[in-house]
Parts: sequence; structure tokens; C-alpha cells
Amino acid sequence: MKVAVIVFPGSNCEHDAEFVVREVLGQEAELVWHKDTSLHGADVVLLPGGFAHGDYLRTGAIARFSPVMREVERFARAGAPVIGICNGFQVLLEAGLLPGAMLRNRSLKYQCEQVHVKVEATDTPFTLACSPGQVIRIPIAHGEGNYYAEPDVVDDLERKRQVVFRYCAADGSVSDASNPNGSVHNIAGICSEGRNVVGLMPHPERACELALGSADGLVLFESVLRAVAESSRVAR
Amino acid sequence: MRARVYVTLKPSVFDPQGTTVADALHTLGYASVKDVRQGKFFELDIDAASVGDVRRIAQEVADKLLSNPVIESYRIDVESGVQGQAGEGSR
Amino acid sequence: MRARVYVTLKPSVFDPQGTTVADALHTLGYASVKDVRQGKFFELDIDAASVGDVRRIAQEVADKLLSNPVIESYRIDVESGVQGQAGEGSR
Amino acid sequence: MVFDEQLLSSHGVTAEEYARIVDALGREPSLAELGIFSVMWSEHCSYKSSRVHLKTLPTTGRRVLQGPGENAGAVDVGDGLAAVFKIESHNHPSFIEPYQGAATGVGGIIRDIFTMGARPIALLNSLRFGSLREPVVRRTFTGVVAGIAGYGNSIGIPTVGGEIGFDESYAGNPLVNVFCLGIARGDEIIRAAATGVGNPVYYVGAKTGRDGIHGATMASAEFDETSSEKRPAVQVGDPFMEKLLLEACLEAMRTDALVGIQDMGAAGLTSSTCEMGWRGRAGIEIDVALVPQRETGMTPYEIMLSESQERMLLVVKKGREREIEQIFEKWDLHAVQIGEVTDDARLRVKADGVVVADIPNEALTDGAPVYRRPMQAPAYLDGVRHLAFEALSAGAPGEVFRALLASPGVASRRWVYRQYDHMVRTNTVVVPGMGAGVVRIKGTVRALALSVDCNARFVYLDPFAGAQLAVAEASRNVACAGGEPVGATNCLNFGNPERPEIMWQFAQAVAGIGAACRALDLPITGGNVSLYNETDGQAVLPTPVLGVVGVVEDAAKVVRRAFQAEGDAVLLLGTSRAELGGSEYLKTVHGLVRGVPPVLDLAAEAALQRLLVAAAAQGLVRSAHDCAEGGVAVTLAECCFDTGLGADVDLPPAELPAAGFEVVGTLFGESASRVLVSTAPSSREALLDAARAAGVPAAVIGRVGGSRIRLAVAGVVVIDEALDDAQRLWDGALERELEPASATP
Ligand SMILES: Nc1ncnc2c1ncn2[C@@H]1O[C@H](COP(=O)(O)OP(=O)(O)O)[C@@H](O)[C@H]1O
Ligand SMILES: [Mg+2]
Repeated sequence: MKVAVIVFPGSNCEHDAEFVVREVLGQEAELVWHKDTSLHGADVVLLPGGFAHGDYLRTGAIARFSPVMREVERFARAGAPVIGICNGFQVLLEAGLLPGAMLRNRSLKYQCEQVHVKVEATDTPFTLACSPGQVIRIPIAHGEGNYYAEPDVVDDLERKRQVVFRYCAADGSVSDASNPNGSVHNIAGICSEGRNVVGLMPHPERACELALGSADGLVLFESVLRAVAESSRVAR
Repeated sequence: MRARVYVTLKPSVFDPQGTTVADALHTLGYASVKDVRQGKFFELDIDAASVGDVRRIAQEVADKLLSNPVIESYRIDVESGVQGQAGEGSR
Repeated sequence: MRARVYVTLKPSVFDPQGTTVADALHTLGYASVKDVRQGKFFELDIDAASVGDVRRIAQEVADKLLSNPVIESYRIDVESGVQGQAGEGSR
Repeated sequence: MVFDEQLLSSHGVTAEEYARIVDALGREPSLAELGIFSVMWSEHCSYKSSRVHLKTLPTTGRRVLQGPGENAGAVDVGDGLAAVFKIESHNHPSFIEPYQGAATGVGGIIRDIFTMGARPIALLNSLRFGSLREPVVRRTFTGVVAGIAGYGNSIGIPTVGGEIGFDESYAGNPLVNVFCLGIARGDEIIRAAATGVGNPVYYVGAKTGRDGIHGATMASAEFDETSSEKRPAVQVGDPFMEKLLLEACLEAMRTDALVGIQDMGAAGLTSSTCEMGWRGRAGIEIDVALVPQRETGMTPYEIMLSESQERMLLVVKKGREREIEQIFEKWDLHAVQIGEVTDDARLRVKADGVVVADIPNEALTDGAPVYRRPMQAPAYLDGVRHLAFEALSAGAPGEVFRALLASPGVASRRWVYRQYDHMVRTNTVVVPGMGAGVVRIKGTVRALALSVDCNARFVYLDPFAGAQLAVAEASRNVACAGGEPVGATNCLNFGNPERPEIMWQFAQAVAGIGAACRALDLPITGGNVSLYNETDGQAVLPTPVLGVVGVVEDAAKVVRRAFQAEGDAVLLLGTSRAELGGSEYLKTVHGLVRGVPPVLDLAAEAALQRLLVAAAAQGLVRSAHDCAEGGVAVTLAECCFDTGLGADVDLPPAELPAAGFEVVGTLFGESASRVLVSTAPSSREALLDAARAAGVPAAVIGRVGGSRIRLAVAGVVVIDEALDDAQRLWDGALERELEPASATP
């Protein structure tokens, strides 16, 4: 598997994602500069966390115009696996590859802490190795992760099971107390209608080694590794 | 010429910042301040021939970049004595 | 009544946000946008008898909470058909 | 004299110094030259009051790759890698504008690190504020924290630790000290020297504005009621620009087309040009007309003195310009040639070709004035050292315990560090709030333990002893995690050095640091001095903050502070002496800063730290936590909080300080060189043997387990708290102070 990690000016989690793919998973990763117009034959596209363009206007607002985003869109429309983590998720929202928008955390503060997240859909390339309802412990680190969409859009997401991750308590129960930022329906991550584009605010790449406190995030990477292997078997 | 683009959260969207400011004002004793909403604005110096051109460019830029139609609407003023016209951004 | 408080960085203070937006607009081909400065504004619903009172409250609140006099100045508009008067906040 | 006294004094230049300027130039200076001298000879840049004292610090050692004199120090941490680190203050700017002041402080220290060719991987900060009861202080506090977060989070460097202290003396003069550490290949450290006559000098980064003009001079004068009028345009940080600079500079450094590089920190273009020239024994000539400018009509004086942020000065090999320019272009930055290296060891500044300043570099750097300022022991010491126990009542242990847990000096810092991204870069092995921050070094099996510390009350009561205690504490924290302390940096925050009492405090503190560092074999590789921390003649507590770096040979063996398993034995290492002088107990319960600080036996401290490092390496301890503010009782509680394991301990009574104070003295006394460790029952004897062999007193005082914190003194239970209740008090205390509305009780 080869993962293209897109680097926007101001990205700051690109090396973390690259490290997991290369060192923990033993797969190929390539950093792709935002002005690049090719994805270098990657099987997976990963939009990492950070502060693209400083997040000065709105998170992800300027990054979506980067030349590489045209390729990412094409890749996504073709049904290939794309994941946006944190700032990467925000870019996918601004680019219209996923519905909705981000508001500031209801605390009005940046929050960096471990949270629990429930996997609500296992039929995406990034969650197919999860068990349904699996609770994983991974960190969040954001100031604007308060997911919002118009009520009818949210209903639609729920009906089409596009909510992939939901903030929950350690026992999997979902309530306002387990909602760190005010996201509607405790939404932590969603996927596209085609299910191949996934965005989430928590950072699975920060939770791939026990030495760092949790390896619960690794399952997302293992999932896509399996997804890629299966699709290439089908292709062959 | 100068155009100003005022961007606000749509009325249907909860504004945590405005609410926090309102709460703080109440704590400070300003009970008469009933509601606060916070927005941002951009002053654009635009090099164009006419007020119409300036407005057109400002509008394009507001649609494309300065506002996110999912959560925000905007209003444009062009500085020329003419009062700006309100309108929701759309793309 | 509604008062609007517009807060901007003082002209001498560097505005990295505005600069970044301007750069982005240039990349998008809007060469005619020469300069961008970003500010924020607050819409306050104030329960007071007169335009004068509303303005006084808005000004107090702007001084106390909404602006940082070290780097920002502000301007107040009261919505009442009357066009607001520009002026630097001062205490 | 062409300048009147008024102008000289507004530049902070004395008549005597003016005469020296004329002497150095062989003529009267131009206004631009006067400005250049004034910033370079300011306390902040010249270290004129502190230099003679700093010279006495130990700066060499087996691992030292770079001592003081460059933008940061560096020590060898194995595998051919160097840890490059330094601490810097941004006190005055943070008082004027807390958010931007703190943010630009972070930006500045990060530049100091990557200037050396190191990739920054960790930030820490040491903060001091007045009482949170005051609204102004709360605003400063929240602004500073938000500023540190805003900058560090955006640029993607984790904040892995720090410390916060409160005392009324900081109300009008908060302290904001920021520490940064980066990793470089030892043989690739880049020095900030200009060499090679004819080599082009480049400017890159943000455009120059009028912001921060005279920032260095401002940091060299005390505040009074007119300071707010003298405010220069506040510098605004642009972490996005800095991120681009960081990446572009590191990329440019990987080529061999770069000769030298320095950030434009205090005194901006002025200090970077003359210091680079001086270090390279060369001259630099620039034309300010070529400097990218944000504002119109800037004079050469203003351009040279501007302290706009996020700017770098580069010397590039002639003929290799395009290579470097292209790297910066890739990052949407424009490297602009503004001058070249000359052979005359002078700083020559032109404006559109006309020379406006022409000064020998030496006069601006090594030739700056050096003062041996008069010193005198402060009068306050006589009274303050006597502790009249007769007039106090000890208080009920349980109540004191709860009061301490909820006091701002002790309470959990979670409200603060939750706002810092402390995990980005995926190296953080021990997150903030757990003692020393620990980051692993990717590509090796090692990790680095980092701590910044100072108990300023101790320094106030005895500057020599207090500074030693600061060294010992920072170093001990690192050792608790299993890190061998290998290098230190310091940030010396004091009042007005023109007052003999302050200068005495300063000299005593530096002597104390030197003595402690020698005893612990801990070289000082750099630091920063911040003087004139006073408001209306009232100085802050003398606050020499120590930052210590320790190497953990095996990252898998890092020791945390929290108890790990039910049934483990709890041991207290070190000697308890019931020392209450300068304690959190006296401050919180009685509102007093009095007495003498705890005794420090440096040999015992060294033995303790060696034992901790060895025990960690051998896996003999499951947790270790240094006893500091609040004594054993608070330390024990903190060991219980993270994993929710209670403890039951029985302490032998410490010798009495005064009748009636035996119990609080035992529980809350702050004797130095003590560590609370836990160990598996199977390792207990081995640990006791190791302690005996090391000559470290060790006593089994209890066991881990249950859901209560139970402390007895000589068999009599004096504290018996539900762990949950204690934790709630401790967890929420800062939030209750800062956000009374939203805090849950
Ligand atoms: N307290 C100190 N202890 C040791 N070295 C110090 C101390 N203060 C300053 N130095 C060293 O003096 C040198 C001059 O500092 P410099 O980098 O010019 O100042 P700054 O970056 O703070 O403006 C640096 O190498 C610094 O490490
Ligand atoms: Mg420096």
C-alpha cells in the first residue's frame, strides 16, 4: 500500500502520519506537496492535521484551492480511499467532499486530550477491521471541531449511516457529557455517500503505539491496508 | 476603492462566541444587552474602475473564499457614500 | 435597538490574517485586490430608551470587553436609520 | 554633544556611555547609530550588569557541543545526535499584551533553536502571576496561556511541560519564560557567523514594520505609570509564517550553500548583522532600502530597530544564491539580498547607497559596557527569616490538606495544558502534568526528560540556597523519570540591577546555580537574563528558572509519577526534616513567605539522583515523584490521582520545628532531596539494597491500594480522604478561579 500524505503550507501532522504508515505498518508513504498535480500512484490519500495557511480565514478554507486538491477530488470521485484527519477533515468539508462545517469548540478553547470514540460504521475502507460499536481511545487536538450541518443534512447522514465515529464514554454510551466540543449528534467523523471518503477530528495517527498511551488508532490504518489489498485482488 | 465584507453565522447556527460575550456582559452587570452575535469583516482595497466592479469583485471573493455558505451569510458595503445592500451569500 | 461594534487592529499593527487572505486572493487570480485587513464585529441587542443610551452602553462595553485598546480600535453603528459615526475608541 | 540629555535618556544611554560611543566611533554618532548602540548596549542585549556573574557558571562537560554564546546550547545525547535547547523570557511584552507577548515569546525561542539547524520537538514554559483573585491577573493569565497555545499549536511543536507560580509580587509584572528543545545531528549544528568576503547577505520572512521598536530597551527598564504611554507598536505573532520559515530554513540548511544564519530577535536587524559579523570576524554591509517593508516612510533608524517577528538573516555562498532562493520560493517566501559580507569587521548601513551608520562590530558586542554593580544584602532578610510559630496555630491536617490541594500553587494544571497540543509529532511519552515531560527521539531507543523549575519563595528567603534548590529540583524531576541530567539552561528574572539589593540577590543566585551545577556535574549551556522586573519600585520575587535536560537510555523504561499497581510498596527516599520555611503550607494557610528554605546537601542530592536513574534502568521502581510544594502529603495525593489508586502510609515524625507543629511539619514540610517511589513487592528488597549501597536513606512507609488517601504520623491516622473527593478539589481548582460560571463544583 502506498499512502500519499498531502502537505499544505501549515500542515503539521504529516510526519506523524508518514511515521505510522512507514514505521508502524511497514508500508509506503510519500509526502505530496500541495502544489503537486499528481498523487504519485498512491492507493490512499491522507490529508493530515495542522493549520493549513494558519487557519487564518477559516479552517481549510484556503487549502481547498491548492492545485493538488483537483487530483484528490478526482481520486475521491473514482471511489478510492481518502481520509482527512482534523485539519484534513476541515479541508474535505470546505472542498465539499464531505457535508457540513466546523464551528469553534463550545468551550471556545483549543482542547488536547484523550477521548473515546465509537465506531458506528464498519463498511468504510478505514473501519472495516473494526467490530461494530467498537470503542476506541484516541486523542483530539483542535479548537474548531464542533461539527455542524443543517438538521436535514444531519438526518440524511444518520439515515444513510454516514456517521462513522461518535464521541462517547468509555462504556460506549453517547451523551452530552461525552461530547468534548459540542458537535451535533456527538459526531466525531463521517463518510461520503460513496463511503470511501472519511473525515474525523480525532487523531488516530497519535494512537498507534502503546508507548504513546494508546494503540487504538491503528485499526484505521489496518483497515485501509486490508481494503487496498482486497481491491487490488479484485482488480487482478 | 474600499469594500467591506461582513460575515456572520446564519441565525440558525448557534454562536458560542456571542453567547459567551453576552454571558460575560451580564456578569459585568449589563443586563440591558439582550443578545450578542459575533462576526468578522474584511476590508478590501480593490483597484477597479467603478463601484459596480468593486462590488462584483467583492461579491465573487466573498462567495468563493471569505464565507462558508453552510454556516455563514455576508453583506457587502462599498465605501462611496452608497449604503451597502444586505444579502445572503450563495454558491 | 441594535448596535454594531466593529473592531479592527490599529493601522500600525501587523495583521497576519489579512495578509494571508490577500495572498490567497492573489493566488486565485484576484490581482485587483490590493490589500486586505480583517476585523471582527459584534451585534448587540440593547434594551435602552434612546439612541444615545444605546451608543453609550455599546461604547462602554466595547472599551471594557470587546476590544483590546493596546492593539485594536473600534467604531460603533447604531441601527436607527442614522448612519454611525466613526471614531477611535479611547479611554 | 549633538544630542540632548532628554534624547539620550529616552534611549537609556548614560552620559558616560555616550562618551564611550563617541570614543568607539572617533566622532559623534548619527541618530541611527545612537539607536543601534542603544539597543545593543541595552541590558537585554549586552548583559552589562550580569556578564561578570554569568562568567562564573560551569559551561563545559563531556557532552557539551555548544556552550553559551550562540543562539542556543547543545549537548550530545548519543547516536551522533545533539539536543539543542534554550530558555528565553518575554515578561514585559506579555504584561503589555498577554496573548501576543506570550505568542511572540514562543516564536522567538523556536527561532533560536532552528537557527542552529535543529528541528524543534518540545516546548515548556515557566509562568508567574499575581493572585488570581484579581481580574487583571486572570485576564493576563488566560491571555498568556492562550498565546502560548495559539503559537505552539499552530506551528506544531508540542508543549510537554512547564510550571506556574503565583505571588502578589508578579501582579504588575508577570513572568513568561519559554523553553524550546530541538534535535540536530551533532556534526550539522549551524553557527550564526558571517564569513567569506563578498558572500551575499539575505533577508527572509515577514516584512519589517514599526512594531516593537525599542523592545530591547523597554525590557531594560522598569515599569511605572507612564509605561503605557511609551508602548511601542505591539508585535503580533504569525505562527504560519514561522512554520514556513522553519521548514524552509531546515531545508536550506541541508544544502551546503548556507554559510550562517541568525534570527532577528531582540534588536532585530541590528543585532543579527553585527553579531553574525562579529562571530565571523567579518563585517556586514546592508542597504535598508532593500529591506522588505510593511509600512511606508520608515527611516533607517526604524528599520534597524524594528522588532517585527518571524524574520531571519542568512549568509549564502556566492554563486549558490539561486539554490537558496528556490527553496524559499517553494515555501512561498522571498529571500531578498540586502547586503554582503565585508572584510572590515564593521556594521555598515546604507540607505539608498548613502551610509547612515558605520560602526566597528566589536564596539556593539564584546566592547559593550560591563558593570560591576554595587551589591548589598537586602534589609528585608533580617526580619523575614524568623518564623514565629508561637503566633500561629498549626491547623487541622485534613483541612490543611484540602486547602493545599485547591490552592493555585498546587492545583492541577490541566485547565492550562489541555489548551496546548502536547502530542503533535508523536514523541510525547509523558504528557504534561505528570512531572518531567518526556519525548522520545525517533530513530533511537532513547528519550529526553525535560523540566523547568524554580521555587521563588526559597530564592527570596535565601538567594544562594534557593537557586541551588531550583537546580536540584529541576534535575531531580528529570532523574525521577529515569533521565540522566546532562545539561541545563537558565532564565534569571530579577528586579532593577541598579539597586544594590537586587544585584546582591542576582549574584547570590548565580553563585548558587554555579555551585549546584558543579556538584551535580550539570553544565549550563546557555540562558537568558531578564532584569528590571519591577512595577513602581516593587520587584518580583527573584526567580531564576532552571531548565534541565536528561537522557533516558531506554524509552521503554521511563518512570511515571502515578502509582501503577495495587499492593505495591510506597517508599520515601531522602531525609525529612520538618522544614516549613518558605513552604506552600505557610503561604496558603497563613499567608506568609517566611523562614529559611530547606537545607540542601548537594552530595546527598547527587547520590539520590544517581540512584533514581539506576533504579529506573533496572526496572526497580514503578513510579517516582519528587516531594515539592505541599510536602509528602500533596506528593502522595498526586501519585494517586492519575491512575485512581489510593494509598495508605505511615510517616515517622520529623524532628519538631515547634511544639504543636510536628504533624503539619511532617506532612507538609518541604525538605529537599526527597522522592516518593513505589515498587513491586518483588523488587522491594533490591531497591532497598540499592539505596543502602548508594547511601540514600530509604524507608518503606506504606502500600498502594484502595480508594482513599490515608496518611498517619507515628501510627495515628491524620488524613483520611476519599480519593475522588481529593481529586475533584485538585482538578477543578484553577477552573473555579478562572471560570467561576462554567466550573462544576
Ligand atoms: N543566565 C544565563 N546563563 C548562561 N548563559 C546565558 C545566560 N543568559 C544569557 N546567556 C547566554 O548569553 C548569550 C547571549 O544571549 P543572546 O542570544 O544574545 O540573547 P537573547 O537571545 O536572549 O537576545 C547566549 O548564548 C545565552 O545563552
Ligand atoms: Mg538570540
